[in-house]
Formats: sequence, C-alpha cells, structure tokens
Amino acid sequence: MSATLHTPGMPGAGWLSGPALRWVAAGLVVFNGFFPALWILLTSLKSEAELVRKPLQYFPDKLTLANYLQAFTDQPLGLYLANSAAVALASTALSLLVSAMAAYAIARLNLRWRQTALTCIVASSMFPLVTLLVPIFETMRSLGLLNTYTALVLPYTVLNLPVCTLVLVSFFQSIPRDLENAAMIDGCTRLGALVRIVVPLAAPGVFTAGILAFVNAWDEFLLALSLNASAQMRTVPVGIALYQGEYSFPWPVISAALIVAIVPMAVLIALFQERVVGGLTQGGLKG
Amino acid sequence: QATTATKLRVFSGGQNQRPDLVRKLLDQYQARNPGVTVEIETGGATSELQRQYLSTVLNAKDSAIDIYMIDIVNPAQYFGAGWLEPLDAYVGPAAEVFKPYLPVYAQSNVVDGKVAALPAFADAMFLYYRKDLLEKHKLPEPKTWDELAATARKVQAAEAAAGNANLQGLSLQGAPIEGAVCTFLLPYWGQGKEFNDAAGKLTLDKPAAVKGLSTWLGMVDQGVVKKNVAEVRTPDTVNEFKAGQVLFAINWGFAWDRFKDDADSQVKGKVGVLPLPAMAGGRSATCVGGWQWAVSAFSKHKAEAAKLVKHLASPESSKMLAVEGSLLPTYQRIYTDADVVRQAPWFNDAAAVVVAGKSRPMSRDYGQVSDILRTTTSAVLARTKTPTEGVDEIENRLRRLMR
Amino acid sequence: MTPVPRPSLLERLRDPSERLLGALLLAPTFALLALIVAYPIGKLVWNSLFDLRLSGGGVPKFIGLENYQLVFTDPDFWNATKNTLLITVVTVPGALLVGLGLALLANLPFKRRWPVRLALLLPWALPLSFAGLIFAWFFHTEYGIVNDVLQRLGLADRTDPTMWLLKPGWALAAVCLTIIWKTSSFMALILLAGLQMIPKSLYEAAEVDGATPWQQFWQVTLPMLMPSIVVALIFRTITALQTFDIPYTMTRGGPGQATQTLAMLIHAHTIDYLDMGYGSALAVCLFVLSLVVSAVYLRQVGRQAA
Amino acid sequence: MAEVLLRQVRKSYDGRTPVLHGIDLEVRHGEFTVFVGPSGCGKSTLLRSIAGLETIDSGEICIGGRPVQHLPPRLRDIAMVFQDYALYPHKTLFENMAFGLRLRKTPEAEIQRRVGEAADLLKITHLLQRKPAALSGGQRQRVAIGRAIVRQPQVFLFDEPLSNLDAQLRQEMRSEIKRLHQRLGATIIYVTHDQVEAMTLADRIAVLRGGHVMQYDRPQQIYHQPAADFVAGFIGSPPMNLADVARVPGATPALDFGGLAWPVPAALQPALAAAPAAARLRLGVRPEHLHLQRSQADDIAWPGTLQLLEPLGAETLATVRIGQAELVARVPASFEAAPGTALQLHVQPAQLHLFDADSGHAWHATPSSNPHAES
Amino acid sequence: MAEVLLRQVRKSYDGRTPVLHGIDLEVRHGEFTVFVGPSGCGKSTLLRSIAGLETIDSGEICIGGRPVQHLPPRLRDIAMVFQDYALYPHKTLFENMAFGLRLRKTPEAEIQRRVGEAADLLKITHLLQRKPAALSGGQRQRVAIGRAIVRQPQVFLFDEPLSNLDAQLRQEMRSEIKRLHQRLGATIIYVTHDQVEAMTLADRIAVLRGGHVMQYDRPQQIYHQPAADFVAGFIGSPPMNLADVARVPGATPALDFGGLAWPVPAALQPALAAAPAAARLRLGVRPEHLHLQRSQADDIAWPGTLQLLEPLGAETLATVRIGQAELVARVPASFEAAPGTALQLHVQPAQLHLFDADSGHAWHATPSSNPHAES
Ligand SMILES: Nc1ncnc2c1ncn2[C@@H]1O[C@H](COP(=O)(O)OP(=O)(O)OP(=O)(O)O)[C@@H](O)[C@H]1O
Ligand SMILES: Nc1ncnc2c1ncn2[C@@H]1O[C@H](COP(=O)(O)OP(=O)(O)OP(=O)(O)O)[C@@H](O)[C@H]1O
Ligand SMILES: [Mg+2]
Ligand SMILES: [Mg+2]
Repeated sequence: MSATLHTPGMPGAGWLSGPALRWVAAGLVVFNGFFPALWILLTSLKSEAELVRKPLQYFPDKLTLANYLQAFTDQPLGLYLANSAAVALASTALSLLVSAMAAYAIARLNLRWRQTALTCIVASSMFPLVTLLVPIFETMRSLGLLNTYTALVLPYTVLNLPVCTLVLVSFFQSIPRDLENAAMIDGCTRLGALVRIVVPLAAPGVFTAGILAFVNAWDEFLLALSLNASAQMRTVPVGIALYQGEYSFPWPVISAALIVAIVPMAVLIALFQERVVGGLTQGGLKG
Repeated sequence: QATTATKLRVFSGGQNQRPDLVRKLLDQYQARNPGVTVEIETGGATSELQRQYLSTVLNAKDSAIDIYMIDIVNPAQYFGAGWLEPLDAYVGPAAEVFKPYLPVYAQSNVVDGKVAALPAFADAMFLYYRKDLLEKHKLPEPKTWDELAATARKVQAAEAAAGNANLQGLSLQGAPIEGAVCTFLLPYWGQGKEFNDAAGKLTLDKPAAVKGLSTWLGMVDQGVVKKNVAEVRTPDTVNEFKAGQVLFAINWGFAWDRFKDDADSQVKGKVGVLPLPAMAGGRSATCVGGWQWAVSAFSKHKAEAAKLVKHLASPESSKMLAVEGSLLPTYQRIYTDADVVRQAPWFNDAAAVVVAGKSRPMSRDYGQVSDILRTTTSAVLARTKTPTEGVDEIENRLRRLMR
Repeated sequence: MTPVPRPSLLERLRDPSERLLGALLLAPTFALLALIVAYPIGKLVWNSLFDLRLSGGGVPKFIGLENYQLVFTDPDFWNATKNTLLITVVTVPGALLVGLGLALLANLPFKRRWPVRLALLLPWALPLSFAGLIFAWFFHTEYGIVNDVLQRLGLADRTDPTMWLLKPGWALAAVCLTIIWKTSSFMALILLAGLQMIPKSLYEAAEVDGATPWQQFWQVTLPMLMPSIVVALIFRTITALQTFDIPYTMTRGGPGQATQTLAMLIHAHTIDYLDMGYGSALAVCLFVLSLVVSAVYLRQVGRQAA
Repeated sequence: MAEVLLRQVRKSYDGRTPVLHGIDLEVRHGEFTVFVGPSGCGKSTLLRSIAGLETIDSGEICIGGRPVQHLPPRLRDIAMVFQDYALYPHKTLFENMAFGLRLRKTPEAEIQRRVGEAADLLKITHLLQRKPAALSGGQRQRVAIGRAIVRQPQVFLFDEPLSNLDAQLRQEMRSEIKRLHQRLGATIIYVTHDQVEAMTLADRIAVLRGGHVMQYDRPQQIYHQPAADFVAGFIGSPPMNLADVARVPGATPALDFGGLAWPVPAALQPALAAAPAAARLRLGVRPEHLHLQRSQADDIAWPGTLQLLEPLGAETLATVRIGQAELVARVPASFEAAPGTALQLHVQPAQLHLFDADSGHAWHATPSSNPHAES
Repeated sequence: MAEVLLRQVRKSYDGRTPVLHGIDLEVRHGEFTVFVGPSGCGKSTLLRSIAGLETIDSGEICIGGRPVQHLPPRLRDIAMVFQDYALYPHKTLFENMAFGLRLRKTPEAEIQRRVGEAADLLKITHLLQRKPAALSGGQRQRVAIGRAIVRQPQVFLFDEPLSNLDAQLRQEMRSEIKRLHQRLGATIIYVTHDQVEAMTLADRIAVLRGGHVMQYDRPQQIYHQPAADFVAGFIGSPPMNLADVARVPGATPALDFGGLAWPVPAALQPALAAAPAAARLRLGVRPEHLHLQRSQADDIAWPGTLQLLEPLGAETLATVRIGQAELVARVPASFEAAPGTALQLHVQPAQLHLFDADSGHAWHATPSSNPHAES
C-alpha cells in the first residue's frame, strides 16, 4: 500500500486506515483470538500448586514441561490424536466425495428437483444432533459399528454434507460450463469431463470445504463420547474431557493436552488461512 | 469344552477404579483358567461419565461387554431395566452370599431379592482434619457439626491473627456433581432421618432436609465454609487441603493417599481421619460408595462371566486391592487382616465409619434422583434458592418422577 | 444416405441421461441422509409415543401423546425453552455485532495478514467443549482471570468476588459471552468473505458522490453485506437453538436449572435418565421450534428479496 | 465429405417457449458459414445443437451424411472454439492441444507432430509449455483454435471466438481465421453477432432472428439485396437507414417522410406497385448511397438539417433530419458544418429499398427471390 | 470556469515503476477530451487521479483554477461514470441518482426536479422505481450517466463507459453522449481504448502510451498528421499501414520495401532529408489512400500480389503484399479477385508519412510541430 491521504474503497473505515489505528485494529483482533489459547498455554506451564495460589499468578515461577509429559502418560493422548486425525480425515474425504457428487448434480445437471435436493441437504442441518444421538447409536449398534472409526465417520460426513455441498455448488457454478463442453467435444464422456476437468479446477473449493469439514469433525464431542467411548477409539475432545476424574481436576495437565490438541489445528489454519477465507469468498457461500 | 476358547470383555470403570490392579486379578484368573482370555475396557473418568457410557451401551443391548464394574448407586436401576443377569443361579441365594460382606452392600446389591451384583471394593466419605492445628490450638475433635463450626472459627481466628487469613474451616462439595448428593444427605441422615424406606419408597422429611441445608449455609455465613462452595468439586477439596488451606474436609477414602503420598502435599503427617459429625441429637452417618461387579444380561458367556465375577469379588481379590491400592475392602474381616493393617493402618479407624455408612437412595430412576438432589443442593448453596424453596423443589420433582 | 446404427448399449451407458446421472450422483448423499437423519427422526417420533422408562423393566408401553402432555406441564421444559430462546436472542445479534466488527477490522489492508487471519480463525477451530472448559476456568470465582483482572483494575472487591457461575443471571451472561466469543469467529469469516465480494467501484462511486467513510459504511457496506448477514444469521440461529456443549461444560446447566437449554434437557432425559420416550417427545418439540424459527426467517428473507 | 445438414431442427429449453423454430440449413463441404444475429436469437443454441451439447426436440442433423442427433459430442467428429476459449487452466498449452488426441489414444509421436504443426501454423510454438493463465487474450484464442485444428475434425464450430478481444486484435485474428480457412479448406460454422466479421469471413451468411433464419446467402447478396428490413438494419456499419414513409394519395405516386413528400422515381415504382395499397411502408437506404452533391441526373434530392457529425478519420458520418426521419450519410472527411445547417441529401433511385413496415418483408420489382423471409 | 489543468503529474503504484511520467494537459472549459491508448497505458490511472481516487506522487491538478490534488473526491466537484456502472444494487434508480444530492442535503423538491429532468433527458423515467438488477446494460449505462448529471458537477469523468455494451448499443449510446455534451456544454474527460469512440466524440484527443502523452490534438489533426507511428497505427479502422523501408544508396533517393525499390517522389524528399542518414525508416500510408487505379499523374505505383479480400459491404479491404510488406487497401465493394492475383497499388506522394523506426517520431518536411512526441 502506498501512503494514502484517505483510502478510497476501504469498506467504511477510512478513519481506521492510519498506520497507528491499523495497529490497534490488528491488536484487537489478535488479542480476541489468542488470549484464551495464551492463557492455557501459561497454565500448562505451571504446577498445580501455583494454580491455586492467591492472588493469581500470571507467569509460572519456573517453566515446566512436566504437564506435557503427564498429558501423554496419564492418558494415551497420542492415540487420541491419531484417532481424531483418522476419523476427521476419513470423514472429510468421504464428505468431499459424497458432497462433490451431489453438488455437481445440483450445480450442473438439468434436473427438475435439484433445488429440492439442495433444500433437503441443507435442512438436514436443522435437526439438533443431541436429539438424534440415541437413534444413531441404535443404528450403529445394529450395524455392529460401535467403537469403530466408521461409527463416527458416517455421522460426521452427514454433519458436514450441508456446508460442503453449499460451498462446492457455488464453486462448480463458478467453473465455466464451456470447459466441460470442450472436454466432451475433445472426447470425454460426461463423467470423464467431471473427473478430468471439473474436479481439478474445483480444487480450491474442495480444499475450503475440506477444511471446514475437518475442523467440524475434529471438534465434535457428543457423538464421539457416546459412540466411541472405548479407550482405544476415543477422540481428542472426549479424551481431554476425561482427564478430569472423579477425584482430580488436573488443570495444568488438561491445559497441556488442550495445547497439544489445538496446535495441529492452528498450524493447519495458519498454513491455509488464505484458502479458507478466499475459498469462502470465491464460493460466495450463498444461502 | 466351552471354556477352551472363551473371550470375555470387562468394563472396569475409569482410572480411579484402578484398571491396573483389575488387570492383575484378571491375569491371575487367566493363569488358573487356561482357555479364558479377558480384555479390559475403561470408560469415563467420573461416575457420571461412566453411567452415561454404560447406559448407552446397555440400552442398546450391546453384547460386546460381558462384565461391568458399576457404581454402588446403579444396581437397582440396571437390574430393574433388565440389563443385569441375576447371579443367584451361579453364586447361590442372596441371603447366603452377602453374609461376609459389609451390610450396606447387601442392601444395594440385592434387588427384588435377587443378586444383581457382587461388591468389588468399598468407599465412604470421611472427615479429614488437620491434627497439627487442633493440637496446636488445643482443641478436641468435634462430634457434631455445631462443634465443628465452633472449632473451625476458633482456629481460623487464631490463624488469621497469625497471618494465615486464607484458612478455610470446612471444605465440602457443593458443585452439582455426585458428591453433592452426599452433601445433601449427610446433615439429613445426621438427624437420624431416612431418605427411603426398606421398600425403596421415598420418605423425605422436609423440615429435616431444610435444617440440613441450612446448617451448611450457616457455616458459610460464619465464614467456616467458603462463599463459592457451590463451585467446589471433589478435587478442589483435595487440592486445597493438600495446600494447607483447609482445616476440616469431607471427602472420599482415596484422598487419604493423596494427602499422605503426593509430592506437593503440604500436610504430610498432619492429617487425621474422623467419622462424620452428627447433628445435635442425631447420630453420625456417612455416605457409602464403592464399585460392584455385574454380568450383562446380553452377554453370550454368562456362566463363564459369573465365574469370573465370583473370583473378582472374592476375599482374596478384596485383600489384594486393599494391600496394593488402598482400596477399602468390602469384607468386614479384611479390615483387620494383618497384612492389610500393616499396609494401611488407618483402615482400623475406617472400618467403623464404613460400617456406619448408608447407601444413597436405591431407586430405579437413580440418575434422575441424583440429578435432582445435586443441582438443587448446589443451587441452594449458591444461594439462588432458599433451603425451603430447594426442598420444595426436590419434593415436587421427585413426585413428578414417581408418576 | 446410409442409415447409421444407433450407438451400442455400452456406448449409451457411458452417456447416461441427465436424470439417471443425477440420480446416481445424489444417491450416496440421500442414502447417508436416510441412515443418519431420516431413519433416526422417524424412530424418534415413534419413540415419543411410548413409555420407555427403565422402571418399566424395558418393556415399551404405548401411551399415545401422554409424553407430550407431560412436556407441556413440565416446568423444566418451559425453563429450558426460555433459556434457549434467551441465549438465541442474546448471542445471535451479539455474535453478529462482534463478528461484523472483527470482519471489518480484519478486512483492513494489513501488510502481514496471517496473524490477523489466524486470530480470526482460531476461536472457530477450537472445539466448543474446549471453549466451555476454558471459559469456565476464566470465570472461576477464585482462580479465574476475570475476577482477578477486575480486582487488579479496582473494579471488584477482593474479599467478596463475584461468583460468576453461581448466580443465575451472571451464569447466563457468562455462558452467552462465551458463546458469542466462540461463534463470532465463524460469523466474521462469512462476513469477511461477503466484504471482499463488494466491488471496489461502489465505494469509489459513493466517494465521488460525496459520501464520507461513515456514510459509505451505512449506505454501501451494510446493504451490500445483507445477503451474507442473512446467511450468517440463519446459520447461527439454528445452531443457537441447539446450544449444548458450552453450557454443558461450563455450568452443567446450573446453578439449579438457570442455564439449562433444551438440548441439555433432552440429553439429560435420554442419556442420563434413560427416559427415551419423554426425551424423544422433548426432541420433537425442539424440532418444531427449529422449524418454526427457520420458517419465520426464510419468510422474512423472502420478503426482503422481493 | 463434411457437409452439415439441418432439417426442421426444433429446440426449446423449458418445453414451452421454442428457441429454434424448425431450422433448415445446408452447409456445403469446405464452406465457411456464419450465423449472425442479435443477442438471444438462438445462434449459440443452434451451434451447440450441432455440436451435441444441447439435445434437440425434433428434426435431423447430419454431418458428412450421417445423422448425428442421437450421438454425444465426442462421437460427432467436430471441434469447437468457445467464446471464452475454454482452455483447461490446469494443463499446459501442449496438453490443452493434445488432450483430444490423448483421449483417442493417438500415438505419442503423432501427437507431437500434430501439435507441433498446429503450433507452428499459429505461431505459438514458444509458448507450448506455459499454462493458459500466462497468455494474452490473442494467444489464448490461438491455442483454442490450435486445439481444434490438431483434432482434424470434419467440421469446425466457432462460437463468437473473437468477442473477448480488443478491436485491433480482433481485426488481426479475423484475417488469420480467414487465411486458415483458405489453407485448410475445412467446413466451418462460425457464430458472431458482429456483422463485420460475418461480412468479411463468410462464404455464406445465415441471419437469424428469434429462432428463425431470415436470410441465408452470400455476403454481397445479403448486403445489397436484404430480404427483410431486419437484415438490412443489422448488416452494414453503420447499418442501412430505415425510415417509415407514407404513400401520398394523388395521381403521381409520391411518398412522405412525415412533413416532406417527394415524387417516387420510376426505378422504385415497380416495387411500390408490388406492395399492397394498405401496407405501411419503410424505406431503406445505405449511408454510403447518400451524397451531399448531386452525382447523377436522376438523383432524388431531399432537403434536411444537419444533426450530428461524427468524424471517423477517413470519412465522416453525418446525421441529417429529413421530415420526421433521421438518416445517416457517409460524407467525406473534409466536410465540416455546424449542427443545424440546412443541406440536401442526394440518392440514386436504384439504391432505395422498400419494405413492409409490419412484416419486414422486402418489396422488389420482380416477385421475391428470397425464400427465407418470414411473412 | 471548469477547465482541468494537469502539471507534471507523476504516479506509481509500487513506488518504483512509474505509471504516469509527468503528464501535462489542459482541458478547456466545455471541452470534450478523450484519453485513448492501449490497455495498461495509464488512462484509467490518470482519470482516477483527476477524480481523487488515486493520490499522485507529485505534480498539480487544478479544476476550475483550484488545486485539488490534496482534496478527497467528494470535494473536487466532479462526477464519474464507471466502466461497470457501479450502480448501488440495493437502491432504486431514483435513489441511485438522488444519492449524491441527499448527501449534500439538497431539498427534497429540488432532488425530485433534478432527477426527473435527468431521467427525462435519458428516457428512463418509467424505470425510476426499479432496481439496477432489473435493467439491461444500456439502461444501466443511462442511469450511471444520469447519476452524474443530476449532480451538476464542474467536470464529468467517464471511464470506458461503453465497453460493456454490444456494438449496436455502443453506437447508439455514443451518439447520445455526443448530443448530451452538445446540450449540457459540460467539460468532459472520457477514457476509451476504442479509437472510433475517440474520433467521433472528442473535441481533442490525448493519445497515451506507457504513461506518456504521445499527442494531444484535434481528431482530424491526429488522423492526418500523427506525431508518431504509434499514433498512426492506433487511430483509424483499419489503421494506417506501417512498413519498414530501407534507403537505397545511390544518386536518386530511393526506398526499398525489401525486394522492391522505388524512387522517392519530390513531395517526400524534404521529409526524407529531415531524417538522419543513419535512421531506420518506417513508411506510413492509410488504406483509403491506396488505389487500384492511377488517379493522378504523380501517383506512385507499387506492384504487388493480392493476399486477402475482406468485403465489408460498402467497400472491401484488400491485403496486398509489396516486397516484404503487407499493405491493406480500401477498394470498391465491386472489386473481386482471387488471392494471388498480381496488381498495382497507387498512392499520392503527399499521403505518405515517414517515421523513425526506432523512436517512432514522424519526420516532416518542416521542423516538427509536435511537442508531445517522445524521442
Ligand atoms: N441453458 C438455457 N436455459 C434456458 N434458456 C436458455 C438457455 N440458453 C439460452 N437460452 C435462451 O435461448 C435463447 C437463445 O439463446 P442463445 O444463447 O442461443 O442466443 P445467442 O444468439 O447465442 O445470443 P448471444 O449473442 O447473446 O450469445 C435466449 O432467449 C436465451 O435466453
Ligand atoms: N491498483 C493498482 N496497483 C498496482 N498497479 C496498478 C494498479 N492499477 C493499475 N496498475 C498498473 O498501472 C498501469 C496502468 O493501469 P491503468 O489501469 O491506468 O491502464 P488503462 O490504460 O486504464 O488500461 P485499460 O485499458 O486496460 O483499462 C498498468 O500497468 C497496471 O498494471
Ligand atoms: Mg451465444
Ligand atoms: Mg482502464
């Protein structure tokens, strides 16, 4: 940005465009986003005794990584992380596959009921998950899927269908139809054109939808708690909730575990934040 | 030949139920019974989380788990729901089986005259106190709650004068967790009242309940109990006591080891254990906890499972848990067993407490009963309701529940 | 002219008609929806007509609409409905305002955008259950940073600290605040995307027309952002009606039932009390509430578009 | 033989409003046919129906004698160049051009050869490893054409291929396409709404309007003998002046521009006679046929006032009001006058056209020689 | 008095590459000035600098005698019409047009009157209650102009206002803008890359290239006396033919098209003399000055072969190869010949232009009269 007297085109914030004010703005946003994470980071470096010291002590006397060690030994945090990653990745992949197919049909095919289909898909997000918990549990049980990755992957996929489909529909719509037509004239079948041309071009949209789906799946708590309660299959949010025992509430250890669980997401987001925002922009996320 | 390839699956609670020791017992069993392999599954760390998990699994009639370790409050409920296999056919009639156990466990594990489960280990609420402080201020051990309050105020005043203003008189659990059910029951029972009769029918004495709750509030007003008691959970009590900030503390048996052994404990060697005080004119009563072994009604290997349960609930196993894990025995005689007493001398005192213990209401809707009691108790302790309002509410809710 | 044979069956299968292709592509989606949504809903409605309490020995007893009768006379239901609506009414506009502020700030032309973007996205990526845990810790009477900061600033009494999570009003406020913090992030994300889609030339036209930055905000930014705002609001409202994780981890619905939401009540009855019939009836009521609210929204939106 | 034959091709998108009303056309082998017409007239629909990208409701489409209306695009042996180029953004130019060949399992050496030749022809050899995003508009256009060429199809279809280019580039590419056609001798169907492109490129032009073919003929024919006022008003830059005129009742035939009556010269009288007495009439005259000076003895002279002068450099367009009508004349670049100046416009009677104002039908001295005009 | 004065206006976006290299221009009150030039030459940047939408690095901008370079757009008393119209999609047309007035707290009655008048003028009165989405491109363009008009600013700025319209509509709107200017007598600065628009609309044209003004003059002047080969090649449709020529060493001055040498006629000799002997030369001649027949005695005649014929209806463009050069000639529509035919092109020596092939500078008989050309 060149130094400007006034910033034309700055959305209603010309008065915020001075460098000093911009720093304030950035500070506000950054503080808002980071302070909880920062606080638990500090907590995770304290001993339990420091925690209940009064008045409150912000910085630990001496940094200790013991809590991190304990986070991994108290509970199999590594296993939880692996479970979470497996479930989140699998359900993300499945959501993308299924919703890409649906989104393509809705965005491109000349179907009379495509609006209805989209409405159905989106409407499915209106049903509170907690209410469906028991029937879903029974379904999974009768399919013999309890305490398997599949038990979570399927519901998470459905959970993510609406948002993935919406994002992908607008992405597919933004890809010129003529590209597909060109491929069909070049010798592709319709599905061939979809696979060879449309999908590679929708990659940014697929990516955005993928991140949204991944975060949702990574974060889910209730189903994970109920469907995969066995120690081998627990995901991170459930695992961390279980650090608090009947007789203990080891905040510093929980904090350490929280940090360990947050860091992968933060890294993921930091790496791809432009894609998330840009993807939403490009996808238009229209209703 | 059925035993040659039997695989059993045991749900053994959370970390606090010491799956490591359970594993040892199972290994023993496997060694003695070739052909049987047993796997362990652990669940939620708190009794609520475990209940949540178990009820989803059992409600779904899941046959994957054969044996469950369940909280003392659950046999009635689970058995009533048809989730547990009656064990009479495998271990004999209830009247026989429960003779060697502490009486309270016969009460909770026999439902409709049938053996619903066998006790694994016991637990109870104790009054922990700072021996050193009472000695320093030359005060006797309190017998009633009023005495306790008076003692506490004296010590607090003296300590505050000496610069230790943060000392709490009494720490108890007011957060809406299972412990708060006991917080409600202790002063109620302490007046000699019963919450339910032998048939399980509720017999709530409202004035006594109001009085019980008011006792706590009175202690808050006197500064004996801290203002945010409704936020205090079991571990808070432990931590604060460990940090030397508490004079008297009500807590489960496990806390003893924590005070005694934890590296960061400031109170090593300064702790004493007492039976819970009574209300003036009443008698001491404590809240009994503990865990039981039960066989799933949906198990495909009920006989083998029952056999294993018999082993797990044997005196031998109980002693092993007591020696290696300081877990309170369910057999009266083990409290005086030489090996045990050598390992945990305080069991001598504890025996009396546990024997005098009461079990919480044995209802088929225990989940909801517990919820009603603890949320209301917590709300009263947070002073969002008066004790009278709270007790009215408890009565109304319970009546709704009994529809 | 030589007659040309029509393409072989195989060839024709490679070129399915639009309708067949559409059906094939949509099939997995609807299979999943049927399995995970439609069937459970049916099951739920069916269950709501039975007495499934465990005290019945696990034998279902058909009782018609009796469960619903019970629901409407249940003070807990009305209390939870009130709390749910209150949380919705407070946190939806709250998150919108905060989200809009964040989006506007984040849309400023920073040289280095990633710290801002990351800060914007972090609360969104944080699991709800974590947020509840963390903020419960923040609001702790003794060890919470909220009271500590207030005391350090001299805004609160050190000897009589506010018991945030123990007073019904404060507890609800704390829960709402946490929800707003957590959800404003995704709000901001949608709005930021909306902001970036506003053509720059509109601002230039407004500037040439004589609009000050403030006027540009009201006359260009806000109206142009309207579609994004509506999307965000609908989305947020639906999730607000389903509020569970944060009050569950923060207050367990307490003190008393002061922060219990409908979703929590349903959870309590189905999972904790194993009263599937009654819980299902409650769940059906929450559906109906969600449907009514969404319908009202959609009509409102339809009217705006017209 | 790669002729394209359309017989009674009908199409509607929604099943109700027809977009093509039974099109009959015959494109001969090697012929360059241009579909021209205003936006929405159905040009693209027709072209895409030929390509197989749209299914037609009824009728027949034959390519090289083979009915293809039931075949998917890839089996029709055509190539198409799209308006926005439709290059695959994720493939290099080479792969863009080779894609069709690869799908047909052409040997690698053959692919290399054919793509190389096409690239040479289009002078894009040095760009082959780039991706489309790194190209200018004109270069992308070339690649799009190259992609069509390498396939060596029976028929080339172009849908407004130049409309996204700027004026200068458009002109250049236009010549290039024309030369390409001369070199390849291929059958080409080309859609545009730019009548200059149509005139300069086509062997034959089909003028479309509202899903009907208005005229299908050689460019000169279309220019000089438009079958309808619509065609006259569409072709030519600036297009033919069209002005409503009224018959003046009286002994000598006369017409009136609205306040300005003039006797009908002998050359126009047969056409006038062909029109029914009740018909409302429209007069057409091309701007280059209107002169400021009398050039021949039998010129008609219309007095008017100058409204607007638009200098183009080589010449100037003068808008002149005559009676109620405004006529544009091409006048020499040297002409200068202030708006409002009175002047006379001269025209050879033979250069006048007469149309039915209602149907648009042209009235000729001889019975109509134009089978396509709609009545 | 609403003249616009630019003095040494410099601008760069990134602080390194200058986009405007010190522009000097003077737009007189009521004058219609067009900035024309190829894409990326800085036209929009210059216009937006005048509007205040871009800050300039140095130099002065005066509107009506007042330096405005430090004022925000709203204080410069200008109105601007954007390429994409930039209508507020959420406001009705009336509110779109009234917005500027409302911001200035104009009384309601006055707003009604002014918007009504502008709408009448632009014939959009019946649309006033619609929103922009419900309009066609041409209608949107009118609204954008209307929004500028109601404000009654000192200066109107147009940035390629017609480039999103189709050819016919563009032609219509072009005349309308010209008439509007005649009626309002306003100062207008208009950016386009379409040289036809520039020629027909402008009182004066500024031809820009790479941030420099190449020539700023009346359209006829620009057309007939281009100061540089770039201007000559940019203006005119088709543009001036430019061909590199070499001096043929020898007694009589002669030039060579590469394989075809010809003696330099007397009329061209002074210009040739003005060019340094070492300069590489480029010859320029407009297509309309190339004839198939000799018209005057002193015509030069170049033999060549016909490459391409592009009939436009009223006339035909013939591309003819002469030596190494390809020249386009405008020939009568009646001319027909096959590519490859040999023919002669005749030209009046006075119609030839000579440029420096390196700098682009035009060589005139008299010392250069063009201060803007860069060397
Ligand atoms: N996919 C479609 N669905 C419905 N109607 C369509 C579709 N494509 C075109 N139409 C309609 O069919 C008619 C003809 O459209 P077509 O695209 O063939 O016109 P065109 O002559 O190519 O116009 P243009 O010059 O603007 O490209 C138009 O009225 C258009 O609105
Ligand atoms: N906002 C900007 N930031 C950086 N560079 C820019 C910006 N806008 C324009 N430029 C550069 O400045 C130069 C001039 O751009 P400008 O838009 O003025 O050209 P133009 O003559 O209007 O072209 P066109 O006919 O394509 O609109 C170009 O090289 C362009 O890349
Ligand atoms: Mg088209
Ligand atoms: Mg520009």
